[in-house]
Amino acid sequence: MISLPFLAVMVIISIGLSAVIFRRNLVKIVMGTSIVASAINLFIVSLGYREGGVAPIFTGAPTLEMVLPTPQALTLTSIVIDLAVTAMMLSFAIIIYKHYGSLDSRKRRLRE
Amino acid sequence: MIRVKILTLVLLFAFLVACAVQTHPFGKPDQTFMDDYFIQNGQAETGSNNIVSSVVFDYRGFDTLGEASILFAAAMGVFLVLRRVEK
Amino acid sequence: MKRSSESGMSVIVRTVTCVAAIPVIIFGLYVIMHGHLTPGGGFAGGAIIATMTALFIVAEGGDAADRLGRGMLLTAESAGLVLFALLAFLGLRTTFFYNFLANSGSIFGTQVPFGPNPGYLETAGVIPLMNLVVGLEVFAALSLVVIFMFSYRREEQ
Amino acid sequence: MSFIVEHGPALAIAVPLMAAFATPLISRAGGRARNGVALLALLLTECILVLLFADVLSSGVRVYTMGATIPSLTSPVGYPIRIILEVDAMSALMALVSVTIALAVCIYSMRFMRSRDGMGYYYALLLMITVGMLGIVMTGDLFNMFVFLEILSISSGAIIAFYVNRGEASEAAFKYAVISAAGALMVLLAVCFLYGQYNLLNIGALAGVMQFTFLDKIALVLLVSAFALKCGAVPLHMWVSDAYSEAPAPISAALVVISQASLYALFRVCFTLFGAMPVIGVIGWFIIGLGVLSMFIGVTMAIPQHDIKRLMAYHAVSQTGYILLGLGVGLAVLGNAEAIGSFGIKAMEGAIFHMVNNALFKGLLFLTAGAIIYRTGTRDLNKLGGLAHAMPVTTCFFIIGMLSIAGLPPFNGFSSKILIYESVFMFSPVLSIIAILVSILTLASFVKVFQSAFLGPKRREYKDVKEVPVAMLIAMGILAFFIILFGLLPDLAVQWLIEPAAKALLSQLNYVGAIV
Repeated sequence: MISLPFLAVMVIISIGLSAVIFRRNLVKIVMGTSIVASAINLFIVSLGYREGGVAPIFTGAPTLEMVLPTPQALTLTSIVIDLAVTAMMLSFAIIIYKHYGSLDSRKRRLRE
Repeated sequence: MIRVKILTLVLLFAFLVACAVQTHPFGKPDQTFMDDYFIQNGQAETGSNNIVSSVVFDYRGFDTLGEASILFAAAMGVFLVLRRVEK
Repeated sequence: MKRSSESGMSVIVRTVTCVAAIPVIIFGLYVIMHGHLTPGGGFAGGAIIATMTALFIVAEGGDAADRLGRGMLLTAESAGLVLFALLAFLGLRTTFFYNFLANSGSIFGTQVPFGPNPGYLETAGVIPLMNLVVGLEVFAALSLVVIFMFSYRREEQ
Repeated sequence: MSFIVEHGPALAIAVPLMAAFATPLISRAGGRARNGVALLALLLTECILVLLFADVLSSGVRVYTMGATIPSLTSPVGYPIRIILEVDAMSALMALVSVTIALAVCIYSMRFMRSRDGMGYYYALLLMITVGMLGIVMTGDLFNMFVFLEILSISSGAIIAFYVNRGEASEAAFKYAVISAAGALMVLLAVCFLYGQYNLLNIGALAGVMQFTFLDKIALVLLVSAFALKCGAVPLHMWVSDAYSEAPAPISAALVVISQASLYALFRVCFTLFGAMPVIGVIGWFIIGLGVLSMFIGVTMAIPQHDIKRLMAYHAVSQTGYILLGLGVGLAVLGNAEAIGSFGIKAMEGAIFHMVNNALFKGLLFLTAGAIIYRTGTRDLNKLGGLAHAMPVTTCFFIIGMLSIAGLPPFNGFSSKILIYESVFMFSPVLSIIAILVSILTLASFVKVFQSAFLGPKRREYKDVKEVPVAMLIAMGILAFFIILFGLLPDLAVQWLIEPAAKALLSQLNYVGAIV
């Protein structure tokens, strides 16, 4: 029995991976890793969903049936990490563009 | 070459779908004791209505320190890489 | 040679940016300060305020990136992190990261009843303070990253 | 004193972290103050870790629960709810080695990198690298390990691209960043699988309840491949040569320890998290395979190189292979108490000793390569020559490192390699013979470097070359001192440092028992 949200996560991971594997443009490789990271964030959040649950916040909560809080905290951490990694890789891409005038990974030693 | 890549991708996808099949059904986690502890006692122990906040800054505060320092490291890295260099 | 992205966008965009700045910053501060009561917190709020920096640079053009105080932002970033670590250190009488203000009766130390409630600002111990310093750090770090990336591109031309 | 020991795990991470945060502020007060603070922070961390190590040796595993009412309150309701730092002898040893190398790198950088700009960022990132290494080796929480792995990847990736004027450096950094991101995402996915099933994130608690379902095995595969990727074992070594050779020389030395931290994570996962799995021996064989491939391919790719740092980078791959071989043998016979007693523990001791020694001699060799670059400005062995006349002390340090990496007595590489040879021979003679062969090839390769860089007549273009500044010599001297110390007193080193670490890695129950 497969759940649709998990299947969707796996499809998005594959999309990201295909960008990393097939694309030659460095910015698209960065986008691919970012997509994979987002898909995994989605996976963490959907792991912690409980049917009928509300966000684990007591301010004006309609019910005490709540989804799991830890995955949301982990997702917060992993979003920020993904942001930092993306910023770092983009600045490398900027430098590479400055040196070679191109973002194509085939022009140099760099292969995937 | 392109065939090898497509084959790799298909294999990876099959592998990931196999993992998704094995995961618990959506909306029905197998075990929830740790998170139930947070929901039951988080408000009393930390005084925060937002349980996610209490997990982020209290129960798993060290992760958050690491996370903030990752942002710091990334900022330092961006400045280092994009600094003005006299040739 | 100046491109349109160098000298900024039209006067409509610039005016709207200035008008939008106040509500956006206030909303960011609200998200930071209510991090322990409503969804959000230091990271989200800091990012909201940092979008203003990006919007400002886009609207005002490249020269604006140089006018923003980098030194001050760098200080703010470091100060935010040092204060965050310091708050963790202050709990060291019991353990590192101990929430020494929660339920203590002093600042942010009001006891909170279990179950749904309308939300009281004076609760949660060090969590609001940590939200505040993290918000400062995230705002400064993201703004600096945006500024550096933008002005680097300009210098190369 | 007892306060420091009790809060030692947290303080050891927090002190360099605090210094890193403050570095941009202190840089305003001048380079001297900044260097002083960085050095002071590392010295303080070193002191804390020495105390912690002594305490762990005498009283066993030390746990530290972040934010609990008392540090040892790990599971208030039967399972851990907070992040727990867990320091056993293995963690403490690795932390000690990491900080020692970081200290040497810091002292070395003070002169080596002096005339460069952007030094405030450099020192902040160097301290962040130290934090990342310490975090990985001391944390007892799987997600926390991922966070520290990312700290390590981002800060080392940025610092590899230090020479932004060279396109190759940014290329190497980009490659390293993509590889690290891929590895870290694999770790994160594995953490998700484990969390989804057991609702736990603590390594010890997870090891206690592990059912070894299909998803657990997937998680094991993901974790092993991610950490093998990060430590540069052979099929996944494509980033190593670029990253090591393009980074500033002191950072190349630090990168060696970064690989050691990944190796530590690999073995913590295999021995502790999955130590009770019935088919863990298969993973052991897999790691042996990686090790043999790394040893052999690393050294054969090193021989034709004529860029001194690229050559040393391939040797780093090759030396990683020895460590993987030794610990793989330990893992392959993990379920078999008799085999563990007769040769398994010896193989693991050899591997852990080699991990320490590798950090020392590889670090020393990269620092001597840095010294050569500092004075001559080239990395090409064909353009070098006759430096022994001008740089006698560096030459001595290079000889020490060379003989040590080749496993010649009386240096420390010999003591650890002989342990690996003996024990692996009892497991499978062929593997042992390959290891000895690789050692000979290593010696041949380094003799070539020595001959072309240091021997021969003095070259005209290097007539102004003189000995490197004293700070760089001190940094190299620290490492050389430990190499000779461990070489002359291998029995004491094994007895006091290595054996507790190997036993800690094998005694999964102690690690789990400290938590629940």
